[in-house]
Amino acid sequence: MTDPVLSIRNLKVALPEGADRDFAVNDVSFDLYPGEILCIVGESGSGKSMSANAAMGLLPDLVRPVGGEIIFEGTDVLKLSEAQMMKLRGKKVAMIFQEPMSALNPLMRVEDQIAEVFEAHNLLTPRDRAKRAIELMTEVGIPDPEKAARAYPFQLSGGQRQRVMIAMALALEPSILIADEPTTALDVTTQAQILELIRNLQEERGMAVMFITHDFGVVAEIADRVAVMQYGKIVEAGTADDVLDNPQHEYTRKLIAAIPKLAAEAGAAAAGKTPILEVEGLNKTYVTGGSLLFSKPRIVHAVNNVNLTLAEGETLGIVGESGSGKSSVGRCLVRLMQPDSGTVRLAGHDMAQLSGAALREARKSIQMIFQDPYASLNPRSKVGRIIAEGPMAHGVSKTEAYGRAVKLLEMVDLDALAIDRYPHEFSGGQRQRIGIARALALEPRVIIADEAVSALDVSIQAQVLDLLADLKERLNLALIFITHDLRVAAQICDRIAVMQNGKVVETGPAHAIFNNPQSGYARTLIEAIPGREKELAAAG
Amino acid sequence: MADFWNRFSRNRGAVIGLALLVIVILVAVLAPLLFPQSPWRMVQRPFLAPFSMDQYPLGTDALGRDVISGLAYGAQVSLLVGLVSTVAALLIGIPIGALAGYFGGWMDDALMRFTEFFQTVPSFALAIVLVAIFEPSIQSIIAAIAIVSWPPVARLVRGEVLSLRSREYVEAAILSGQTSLTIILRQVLPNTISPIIVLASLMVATAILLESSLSFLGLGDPNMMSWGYMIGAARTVIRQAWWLSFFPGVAILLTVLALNLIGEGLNDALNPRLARRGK
Amino acid sequence: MLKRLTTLAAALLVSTALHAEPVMGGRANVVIQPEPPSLMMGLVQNGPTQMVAGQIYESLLRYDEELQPMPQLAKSWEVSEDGLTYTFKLHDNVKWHDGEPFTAADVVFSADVFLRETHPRLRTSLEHVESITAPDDTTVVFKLKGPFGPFLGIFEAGTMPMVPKHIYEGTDYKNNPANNTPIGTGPFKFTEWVKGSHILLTKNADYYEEGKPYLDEIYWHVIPDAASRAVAYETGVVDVLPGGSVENFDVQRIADMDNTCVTDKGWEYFGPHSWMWLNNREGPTADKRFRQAVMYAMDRNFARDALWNGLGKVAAGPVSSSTRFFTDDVTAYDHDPEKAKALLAEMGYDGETVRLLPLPYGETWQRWAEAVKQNLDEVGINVEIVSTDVAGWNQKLAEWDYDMAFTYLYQYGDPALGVARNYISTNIAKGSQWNNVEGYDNKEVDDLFAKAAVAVTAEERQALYTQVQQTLVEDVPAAWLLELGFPTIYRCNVKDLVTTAIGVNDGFKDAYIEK
Amino acid sequence: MLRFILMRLGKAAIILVAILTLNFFLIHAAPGDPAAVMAGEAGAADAKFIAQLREQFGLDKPLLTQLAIYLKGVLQLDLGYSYRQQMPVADLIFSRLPATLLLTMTAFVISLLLGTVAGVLASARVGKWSDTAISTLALLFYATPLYWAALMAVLLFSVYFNWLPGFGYETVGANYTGLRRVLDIGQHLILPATTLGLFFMAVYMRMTRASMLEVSQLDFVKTARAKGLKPSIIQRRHIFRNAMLPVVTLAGLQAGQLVGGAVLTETVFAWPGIGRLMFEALAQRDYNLLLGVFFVSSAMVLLFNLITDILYRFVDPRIRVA
Repeated sequence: MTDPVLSIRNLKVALPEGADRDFAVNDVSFDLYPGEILCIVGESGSGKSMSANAAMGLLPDLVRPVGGEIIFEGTDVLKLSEAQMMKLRGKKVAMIFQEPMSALNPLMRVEDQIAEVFEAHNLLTPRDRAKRAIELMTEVGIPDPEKAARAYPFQLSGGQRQRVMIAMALALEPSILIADEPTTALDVTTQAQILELIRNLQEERGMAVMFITHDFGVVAEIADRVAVMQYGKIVEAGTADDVLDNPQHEYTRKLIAAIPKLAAEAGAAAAGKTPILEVEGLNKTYVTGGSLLFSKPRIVHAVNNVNLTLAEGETLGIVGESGSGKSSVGRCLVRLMQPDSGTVRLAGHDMAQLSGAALREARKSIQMIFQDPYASLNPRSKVGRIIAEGPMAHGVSKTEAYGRAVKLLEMVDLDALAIDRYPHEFSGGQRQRIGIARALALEPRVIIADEAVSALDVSIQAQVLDLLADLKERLNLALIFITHDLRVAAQICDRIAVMQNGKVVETGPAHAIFNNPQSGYARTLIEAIPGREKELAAAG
Repeated sequence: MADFWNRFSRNRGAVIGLALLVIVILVAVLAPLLFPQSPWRMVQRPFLAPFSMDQYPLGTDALGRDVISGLAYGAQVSLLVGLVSTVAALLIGIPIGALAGYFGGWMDDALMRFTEFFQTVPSFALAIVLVAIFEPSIQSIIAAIAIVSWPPVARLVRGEVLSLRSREYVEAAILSGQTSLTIILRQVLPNTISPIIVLASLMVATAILLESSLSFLGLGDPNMMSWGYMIGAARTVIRQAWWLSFFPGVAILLTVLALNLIGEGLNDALNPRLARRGK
Repeated sequence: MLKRLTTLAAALLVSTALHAEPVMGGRANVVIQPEPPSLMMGLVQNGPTQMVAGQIYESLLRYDEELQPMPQLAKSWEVSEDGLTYTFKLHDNVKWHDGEPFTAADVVFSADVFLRETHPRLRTSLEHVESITAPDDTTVVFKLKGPFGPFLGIFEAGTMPMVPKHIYEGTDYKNNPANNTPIGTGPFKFTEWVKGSHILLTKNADYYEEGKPYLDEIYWHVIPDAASRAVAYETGVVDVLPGGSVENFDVQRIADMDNTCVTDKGWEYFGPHSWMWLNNREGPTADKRFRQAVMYAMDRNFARDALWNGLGKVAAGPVSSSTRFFTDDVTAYDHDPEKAKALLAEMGYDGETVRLLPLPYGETWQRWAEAVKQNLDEVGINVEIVSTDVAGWNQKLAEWDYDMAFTYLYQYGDPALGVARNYISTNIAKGSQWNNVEGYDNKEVDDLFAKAAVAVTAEERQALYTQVQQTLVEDVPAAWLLELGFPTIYRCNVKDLVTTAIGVNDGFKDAYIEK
Repeated sequence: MLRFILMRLGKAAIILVAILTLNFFLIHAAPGDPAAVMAGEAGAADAKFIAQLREQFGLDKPLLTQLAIYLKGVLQLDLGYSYRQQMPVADLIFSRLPATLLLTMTAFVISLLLGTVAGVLASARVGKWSDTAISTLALLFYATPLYWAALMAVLLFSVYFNWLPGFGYETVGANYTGLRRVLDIGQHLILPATTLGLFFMAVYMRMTRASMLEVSQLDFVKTARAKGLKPSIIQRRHIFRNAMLPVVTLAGLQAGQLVGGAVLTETVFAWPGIGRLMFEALAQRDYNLLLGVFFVSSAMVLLFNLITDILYRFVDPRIRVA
């Protein structure tokens, strides 16, 4: 093998005082070779971004390297002056980030931001810079690059912005590209495109890519080699195939096991069971930005004539990318949003027509679990009250409601003592359990889980999904599971509805959809799932 | 609480501010003990220079009244007006902001037009008109200050409520069958407290400045010795008696400074956004 | 305080020092405060208007510091034996500023037509007049319905200004465009008025008194801030600060400057007299003993020394000492808190709070109210100061909604013009703040004032007014404070500025600036 | 853009009418009768004379009729007649307006310029002594009563050192012309404009500093650094421009406060502007004049807000295009 372009030796990066541990990166060593993609994988807080940032000299304030070295072209970049680092950045080592919206200056045109890279290193004339900018944008596959060059970042889509970032990073043909979770904020189909782009560019130019991600699917898709990090240390490293197929470290094994498997089982057919929820002709349009006299409003058809049925004890997945209207459907069902038309029959009542006390009463039967474990619990209420509030609002006495809360906490595997504590004392996964307990407090028959595990790390995700499946069985709940993550849907759902642009484009049993999607969009969606090919290959 | 105090005391300015404010409060509370005679009493010859008589260390004014006693009683007025008018402004601003933010739609429109309207009229000019119309008295001054200073509260609360309203725990509360009033009072408003406390501490400072400006223009309560009044009364004699306007001005400056420093400290302590920056 | 008074006295001496030969030319820079609403003195007669327009408009007479009439537009006059016919001989070479001749017809028009409609104070006096006629161009005859003692005192420029008949006859007086460019007969002509900045008057070269005026122009500076006006004098921007231009606290400092003279003369015609209205109708102030206690409780000498620079006098009673028929043969109320307390104890004052309205005319008055409040506090009277602006103050007085209220009014040289109005019971009427606001009702006083006004000889009038003053001072319907001394401050090389009973108001006719 | 301006103008018009109506009723609720004040000025007044004045000026008409007359007049840019000053209100205000505009605009420019420059300097030297000095100064200015600062400035620079004139708009009676007059006015302007701008200078300092620091934490600044750009360019092109957005918003709000503050400054410095005119009008219960000043100052505020909004659209493409 050739010499590494970047060699990290015993790197130690210290966290400021008062952080949960002393070192973000603790005695980490790895090499990056030309022409390879090295994935650094880990859950949030594992310190996976820090070594990359250290290589760029872009660590956050108060976080500094305290030991080890980062050798690039024979010198330790940790010892370089800021001026020397400036020469390196952009030219030799380039970087792209997770959130392409905030990574671009909102007030500058895209071409100017690309041209700045040349300016920073005193290359080309201003006119040539603009020309190169457009060439680069063409290269990274931005449609109509002349027009896009004149645009401001907010006028581009998320995928296009990330392409702009990539164009910028590639401008000076650096030998190393550091990609810090570059696809996490993107929809799955866009993610697939960007991954392909990075892969292609890397191959064409023979760059070394350090790719930081939390998603083993992505790793499977793109990595040549993998380093797995936990608590600031590398616990396992090796070629992608070795690590994925034959993980050695317990932590790696756990992580990989927690990934929802795509193979949806041909579960018990729900047909024949009594439907508990029937949705017919549901419509919702948003009107934005109009005013009485002066401007034309923009109309978005968020939910477009949606029909669904949910049988007792069944789990229905609603999947789609952002903006597909999947969340709007969920919110219309519980009347957090007022549908324009359509019926939502829940155990005989039309939810869409109720109001006031009748609505409050009907809602007891249909509850919701939310996405964000931090935003879904009132930070100023104790857990006991959070759970007991619902029953109390419906006339249950305080003692009884708190008694029930204790039982519910036990049911979601939390200590009963939790009732006297505040939400911030719990971890994300625990909070999500509290959220589930709250939803169960009113003894609903239908639960809508809106991206209920999307914000959780993969290992926690698996636990929560198991809990949901278990509860569903025990309490005979019907579940509507709204998610953008097809793997999750595949694992938990009996049936799946695929949504695009407000419409349901395909419904059917989960295994049917995954194995034999009928609509073109469903097929694209499923093919874009990272790591799918590898998994299928492995499954043989 | 200990955590709060930790974060607060990490801001050196805030601790200085708190110390200053405690002194001002002590002086205000102890004024009747320290200076049993009325601050209006003509105790010495007019225009006694400061530091010339131990008994009247800051000298006397145009009528021979004790300046330091006036400062002590003035602290009472400043703090009283600052506090009460801020509370009054909160009582106007919070409900308006909460209703507008929570219910949105036409109610938001109507209430925000109303708020905007009060923001458009130059506030100090409006305060002058109001005090003049109600005739200067402690009540009219407090009312006027409250009336011109509630819009920022309403806007802040509206903004907070607007973002909290779509918070998932509020939606959960809706689904659990709680009424709008319960949700506003128990789920939403308690979570707006931190920014309101910060704003309120700054509003007390602004109110003290406003009261002193009104008194300076002769629109103070004529039966209460206030710092603004002292400066206003001293303006015409500034050439022969600089100390008459100098000391009350320093008193206002220090009190307002103290409140601003405390406001910043509270902001650091209650708003963990900055605290998180290091991670 | 003694030192301050001596320097002031010295300054007063200088002002009346030797007369030298007048110098021609120069400009007087004078403060005018507040900016007058209009200079058309026939329509507007407030203080600043009189001060500026008094150089433009004239009346038939002027008055010296003893209130004795002197010639002005009338070069001589006669009064008939029965006191009913007044005949004036006019100068015959007088021209209006626009060149038109001034004649007796203008006098008849001004007094009988124009001012009868527009001048509320003169209108009352003219009710005694039966006819005004002009037998020829230079003679005017006023015939009275009955004797009216103060009649010869109403021919002052601000009371009866002559307005040009050829401009105003038959027009809508208030909206006549000529109001913006006043035309009079006086020693100075209107030239320019930049609102918010200045008014410029220039010498009337055709003035009928040979050689006068001496100055080329008068530049009236509008400087709305009292402290700024003081600075304007100190920095030499202005040379004359008429009474009331600067806060009283500033007077001493300015008076100490080089080449600076101060006089409190020139107000004799007005006799500004200050007192507190005491509401005689209700509350503690309805009790005579309470009102007397107020008089004893107040330290009026302190107020004069601390607030008024020792200028002016402690008022003996309702009549100013500069007004005719004054007497000091009345009960004296010295500062005596013990006596006040005794009186309060005797009446059984229960500590009921009394409301005190200060006069909203600036710092001095505010301080004065604070000092009085403190005086009263010290004898056990609870006082609450009610702060209000000019309009609110007017309204509260007019509606009798007060317990005690500061005020000061002019006396116009004669008790019949400026004193009786505040004490006679026929003048009790809501809606005005210049009548018998306190609600004092005493038939004896009514009769005495009525008789004194129409008595023909001065001796008769003196006897009646002495009696009235004694009765009033005993009853204390109002708490008299000070005869105000308004200091006119000017550079000592400005000569002969204050020589008459209205001082600066018609003083520039004679003034000159020594080089 | 045009549609946006029209929309904002329409909204402003509605707010103005509302302000006028409210002011009208507020001020009429006040004690005191303008006729009585005028009668008082005339020396003596009986009820008959007051009634005559009241009739003459339409004060005897029903309140709603008076309001209707007033609003109709305002539509024709006739702000009524000042009974006390005997001049049309519009003339009075417009004769005083230039002085106020000069004062407030100068104060505005001084505060904005010095404030942002100092804020940028402080943010570039966080934690160093120059930052501490600037931040402390800002804190002090922020807490200083405007009128007191004005008085102390007069005491120090005008009375003690005698460097600058302490009152007025120009040297009265000097009758300067041309450049000398400009210089003279400039000299008179320094103290009032600086003291009036002091508070907002502090606000701009603090806000610029905080905003610069906040923006410098944003991702795109990291992107810019990753490009290898020089810190000075990052500071200017990326941080400063973005940090100015909240400052621009604030600048629009400042306009309203300046007009209010002008009442104090103009009082202390005897500056012949509408701030002082307002106070005079109030003391004299000159209803029409007071309403007029309110109208004009509110209109000024609305105009400033409009300018800010347009400016904001200019600097922030997100709002311009959306």
